[in-house]
Amino acid sequence: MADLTQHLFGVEFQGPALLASGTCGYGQDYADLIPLDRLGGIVTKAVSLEPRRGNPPHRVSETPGGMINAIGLENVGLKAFIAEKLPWLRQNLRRAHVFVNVVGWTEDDYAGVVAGLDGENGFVGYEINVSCPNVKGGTMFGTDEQALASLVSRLRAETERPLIVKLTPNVPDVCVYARICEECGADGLSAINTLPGMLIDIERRRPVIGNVSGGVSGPAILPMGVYATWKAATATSIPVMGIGGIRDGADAMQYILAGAALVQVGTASFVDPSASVNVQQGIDDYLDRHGVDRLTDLVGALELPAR
Amino acid sequence: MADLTQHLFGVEFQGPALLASGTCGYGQDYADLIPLDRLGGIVTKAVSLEPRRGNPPHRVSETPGGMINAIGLENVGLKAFIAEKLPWLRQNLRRAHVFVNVVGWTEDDYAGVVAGLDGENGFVGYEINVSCPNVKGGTMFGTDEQALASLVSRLRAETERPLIVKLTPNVPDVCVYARICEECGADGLSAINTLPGMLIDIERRRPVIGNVSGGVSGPAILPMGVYATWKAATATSIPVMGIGGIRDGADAMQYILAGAALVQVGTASFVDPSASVNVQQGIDDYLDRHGVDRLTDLVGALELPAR
Amino acid sequence: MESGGRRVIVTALDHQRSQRLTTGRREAPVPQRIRHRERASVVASRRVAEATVWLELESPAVAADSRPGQFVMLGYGLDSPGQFMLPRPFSVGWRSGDGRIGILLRIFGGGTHRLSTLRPGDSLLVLGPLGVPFRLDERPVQCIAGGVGLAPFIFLSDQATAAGRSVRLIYGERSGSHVFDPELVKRLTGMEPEVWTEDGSLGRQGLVTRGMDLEDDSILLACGPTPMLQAVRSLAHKHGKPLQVSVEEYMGCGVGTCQGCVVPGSDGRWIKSCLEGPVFDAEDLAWPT
Amino acid sequence: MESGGRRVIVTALDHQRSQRLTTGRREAPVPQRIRHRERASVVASRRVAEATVWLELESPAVAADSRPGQFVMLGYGLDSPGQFMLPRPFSVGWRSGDGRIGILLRIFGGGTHRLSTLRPGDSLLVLGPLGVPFRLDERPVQCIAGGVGLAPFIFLSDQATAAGRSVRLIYGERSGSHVFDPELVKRLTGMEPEVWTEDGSLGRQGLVTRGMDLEDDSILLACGPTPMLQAVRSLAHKHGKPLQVSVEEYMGCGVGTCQGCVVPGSDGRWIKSCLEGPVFDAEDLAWPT
Ligand SMILES: Cc1cc2nc3c(=O)[nH]c(=O)nc-3n(C[C@H](O)[C@H](O)[C@H](O)COP(=O)(O)OP(=O)(O)OC[C@H]3O[C@@H](n4cnc5c(N)ncnc54)[C@H](O)[C@@H]3O)c2cc1C
Ligand SMILES: Cc1cc2nc3c(=O)[nH]c(=O)nc-3n(C[C@H](O)[C@H](O)[C@H](O)COP(=O)(O)OP(=O)(O)OC[C@H]3O[C@@H](n4cnc5c(N)ncnc54)[C@H](O)[C@@H]3O)c2cc1C
Ligand SMILES: Cc1cc2nc3c(=O)[nH]c(=O)nc-3n(C[C@H](O)[C@H](O)[C@H](O)COP(=O)(O)O)c2cc1C
Ligand SMILES: Cc1cc2nc3c(=O)[nH]c(=O)nc-3n(C[C@H](O)[C@H](O)[C@H](O)COP(=O)(O)O)c2cc1C
Ligand code: FES
Ligand code: FES
Repeated sequence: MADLTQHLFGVEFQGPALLASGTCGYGQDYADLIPLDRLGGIVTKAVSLEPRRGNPPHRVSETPGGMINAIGLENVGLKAFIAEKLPWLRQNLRRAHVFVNVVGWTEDDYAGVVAGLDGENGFVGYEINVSCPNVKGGTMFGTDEQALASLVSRLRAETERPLIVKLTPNVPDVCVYARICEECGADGLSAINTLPGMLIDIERRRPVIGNVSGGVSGPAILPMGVYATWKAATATSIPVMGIGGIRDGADAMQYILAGAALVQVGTASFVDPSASVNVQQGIDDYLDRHGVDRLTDLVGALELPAR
Repeated sequence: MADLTQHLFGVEFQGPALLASGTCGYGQDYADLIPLDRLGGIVTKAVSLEPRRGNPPHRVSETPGGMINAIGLENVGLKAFIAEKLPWLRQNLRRAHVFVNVVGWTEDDYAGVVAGLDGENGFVGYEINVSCPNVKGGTMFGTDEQALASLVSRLRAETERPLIVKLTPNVPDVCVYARICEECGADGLSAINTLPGMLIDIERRRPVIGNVSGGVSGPAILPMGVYATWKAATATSIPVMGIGGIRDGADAMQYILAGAALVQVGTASFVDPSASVNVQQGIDDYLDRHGVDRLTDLVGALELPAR
Repeated sequence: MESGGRRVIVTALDHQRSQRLTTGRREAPVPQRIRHRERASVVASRRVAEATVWLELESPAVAADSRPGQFVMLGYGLDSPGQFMLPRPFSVGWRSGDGRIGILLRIFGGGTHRLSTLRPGDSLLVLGPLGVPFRLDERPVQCIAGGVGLAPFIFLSDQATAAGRSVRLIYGERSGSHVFDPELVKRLTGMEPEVWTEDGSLGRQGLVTRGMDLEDDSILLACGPTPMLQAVRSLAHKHGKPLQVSVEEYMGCGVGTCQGCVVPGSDGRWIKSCLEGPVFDAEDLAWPT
Repeated sequence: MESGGRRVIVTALDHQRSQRLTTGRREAPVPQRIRHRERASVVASRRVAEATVWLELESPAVAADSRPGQFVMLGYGLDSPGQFMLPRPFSVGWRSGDGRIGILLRIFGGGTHRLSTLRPGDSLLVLGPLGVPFRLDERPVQCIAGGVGLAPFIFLSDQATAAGRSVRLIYGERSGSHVFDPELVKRLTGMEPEVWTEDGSLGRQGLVTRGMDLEDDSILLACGPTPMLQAVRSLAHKHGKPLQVSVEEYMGCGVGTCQGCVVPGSDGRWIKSCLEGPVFDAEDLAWPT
């Protein structure tokens, strides 16, 4: 039983595993299946200023070693989130920390959500989704250096709460964008969001996904996620949440050794709702097996070959 | 038995399947295992001006649904390629077409290889590798709009032979780079090269790959490849070779419907050397099953949902 | 860790929705929703028709709480050496008195192909029971089944006949080779299905809709391919007959968290079919006109 | 399509290299290289030690042309509903008179775990025989095996004893629970292995290198973990004894096309171990000093 606790973003995390945005709704629908409050935390489905209807079906399908999705950021919108979702999170998650995933199509959209939420209780901070590839232009902020810098600075001015920017892997060099976020005042980074992809139904000769293209997630993207996490962690000095294809403690340890302080579990929860809980347990077991007392001893403990 | 032939790049292809660069050496080592000359063609391992030693081991490893490699562009170099490899290709491949994959670290490197090869026989044209993620700066040309434009224009001036540029998926929008290639005189495009990734040996706490990071290939990247192919094909009017995770005729048909005139088979050949031959056969079977007479009828025949 | 039978009250939303899921008359209050995550072992796997397998799983918790129309997500979990596979949704096709559930599985693509190769002793991860069941009252029932859409009606007929309720089971397939052995259906349900095949190679020749009685005072329940559901619905609509349909949409989680499984509602919103379905009052959905 | 037994002459390079692969004396000319792609079915799969399985495959073409020290790539091919898996390299561990090959498989990670679950009747895709075999002459042979490095020496001993050649088989494992049943080895090879275990729980206690005779006029052949190979090599080097080692490096294709499997040569170049190895004259490789 090693020490998994970490002090990050001004709070104590009892464990390193969180549920990834869009794969756990607003928590409630997993509450009867797993002990949510044992996790490090959860990241909500994206919240936008206005409710969004989302994309037509099919919205999800399996791909080799993973899945593709194009939900289209369907969500209840800021007002309903505060009225209907936040109260449940506030009442039911006492030790697991809540981050609100924020999405928008203009700086004002993002700023509006942050401003509207900032006074509420029941969540710790924000994960800014600048990289959802599912909606036209959705990748803009995450792949445009100026737009990203301006957005992060603007949001930094709006809130004292932890501000975590979720990076897209879909750029030549993640380090550039990671540094911009740090310089503009982000408290942390998440890496990675889905990779853009497309599947074709060869019998109907049409895209499988109603939105034509979607975002690829799951084990298939694990090496891309580990690499982006390693780059982001070495390029900056702020905490990184590692995301992408994590199924178990061994996968999570790759991210942690690469420099992730926390990890998020997404697609794996669809295969087994207990995945996140098992990931956290598996990390604990790894530490015990290797006689390591504190998780923090291994964050970024990767050794590089002599060059 | 549908008609698989296509006239592209000034030659006739008997079938749409080629072996992808780096996965078939210079052809010879597959000659006893598969009927190479039945394929559309092969793309050689990268050829650079000088011989290259390549990266230390481990150079390859499996990843979920795919593999990662960092060979480091080890190759015999221009001179030895002409002296030792080209003669075998010339003698043994009479109907399968040979493309030489060209790599370099400066414009002059690339130009030197093209100039040095242009007078030789035994190959049809060049596939310009501007996107190998394995070598420091290796992605530069493929992700830098100016550098790419300048390189393609320079090579266009060096040769009359078919010039195919192999795109990297590792950019926000493949269309931008595809258009640059077309405008600067490229005759065709290949999409995609590997996606950058990293694997960590959690027992040794070191990267699995000697080069630390590598390129991810195989079925895991199929949706990314189909998407990039669709974007490149719709953004330009030059032929596209679809690459990424193709295992069988069904996978290949996704690329063809997305707009690929030809497909390349890489990692799948490691699982079964006959993969490329079976891909070509599988496409033939699909056409027969659907009563389509000519392969060309289905290139880019994807229907999009009404918006 | 197995989360076993932790119980939760259905959310208000589910409750209202289930209330609306009536077939015209007032109902007994909706029972609590119970979902289990259970490791199940394959007890039997029999090829029962062309590309069709009957699976029996030892899954006591799911068996105990399932009701006809509900479904399970079937998969390998994460600790198998095999391939990563998203779980696949399947109707609960039957349950035994002693903790087994039956799945009528037809090979469609990669996942169902893989599941069709399961052998006795193999282990699966089962999530269920999921979704909203068919809602019955005192009226007689006509079940219209297309292909493996038969599955939920085997379960339903078994319970109905046990309860002495009058049920008609109208079952259509493309051809006789696809028909799930009527003898086995009889053994499982105690009743004879009325078999229709498009090519007439078994039972009566024609589309299953030909077998429907639109004049009686029964409730119509339909499960099968979307074109069939559309045909059934337009007939029911024309004759003002109450109809519940079980729909199929691609699913990610099966439990309401991913928003992957939406179908268009008559009120213009996207409805999660894994949570508010798969069984719907036909008139709550939007249909092509 | 099966490319069956199409025959090709070894490339000049392989030929020179094999010529250099002598152990000091002149040799018979190198035979032609023959490689097959063959669908093979599992005949038997027996757990023979801790985390260790003995697989027998019906693979007649590969069996017919294999020589001790050569290896095969074992995988599922591309048409199985199961997971994508790169094939894995395994030494040919034995062959029967009637077309079977034996593989001594130890569970290491995901792939070997999956292969260890194979059952009789399952089908595999086999590529082989691959690489360069051990090269023998009239001199007696000492085989030094670490762990499943025993595999090629079962094959070699079987042939050697049949040919009336004198062979010593020195076999080390961490502990007795890992030792491949000496009785079975005897049945397969007609000879007794000299067993060493690090913890002394079976056979003699100590590292396998303790069993080597460095004074006689034998050839040393070694196969096992790299640290063991290094120890054997430094002893052989010190005593000027000829040594051939079989090395292990991660492989992509196994047939020479991907350049994935390189090991450092004494001449400073990277050598493809799938084509010029896996068996090398120890002095052709670079060793840590
Ligand atoms: C509520 C519900 C109950 C079902 N009950 C049964 C049953 O009792 N017996 C039975 O044989 N089948 C049933 N199905 C259909 C079954 O889930 C699909 O045939 C199966 O998911 C196809 O997977 P595949 O890998 O073989 O097909 P592929 O096309 O290879 O699957 C690719 C992706 O498409 C999805 N997909 C493809 N077709 C369907 C479909 N019709 N419905 C949902 N997802 C699909 C898969 O889940 C996967 O994500 C049911 C579906 C739903 C939604
Ligand atoms: C020429 C040769 C002969 C071999 N003969 C045998 C034998 O007779 N019996 C036996 O049990 N094992 C043998 N091995 C080792 C065996 O190939 C590895 O144990 C196996 O590949 C590990 O795969 P994995 O998925 O279990 O391990 P993982 O670590 O999960 O595999 C991940 C990746 O690493 C590679 N890898 C990991 N360890 C090794 C290794 N030691 N050698 C090569 N690749 C590795 C795998 O191929 C895969 O690409 C041999 C290896 C070589 C090169
Ligand atoms: C169905 C689905 C919906 C998602 N929705 C969001 C979202 O709203 N906001 C966001 O930032 N990421 C979203 N993601 C991305 C995940 O949070 C995660 O970054 C990605 O799936 C990679 O992790 P995984 O491989 O563990 O799933 C979504 C992913 C999936 C599969
Ligand atoms: C071992 C290996 C070596 C490769 N070497 C090259 C290369 O030299 N030049 C190049 O353009 N692409 C190279 N590639 C990329 C492939 O040509 C192909 O673009 C990629 O692997 C995706 O296709 P696949 O999924 O079918 O393997 C290499 C790929 C692998 C696996
Ligand atoms: S399948 Fe995930 S919400 Fe319905
Ligand atoms: S494994 Fe591909 S060249 Fe050796």
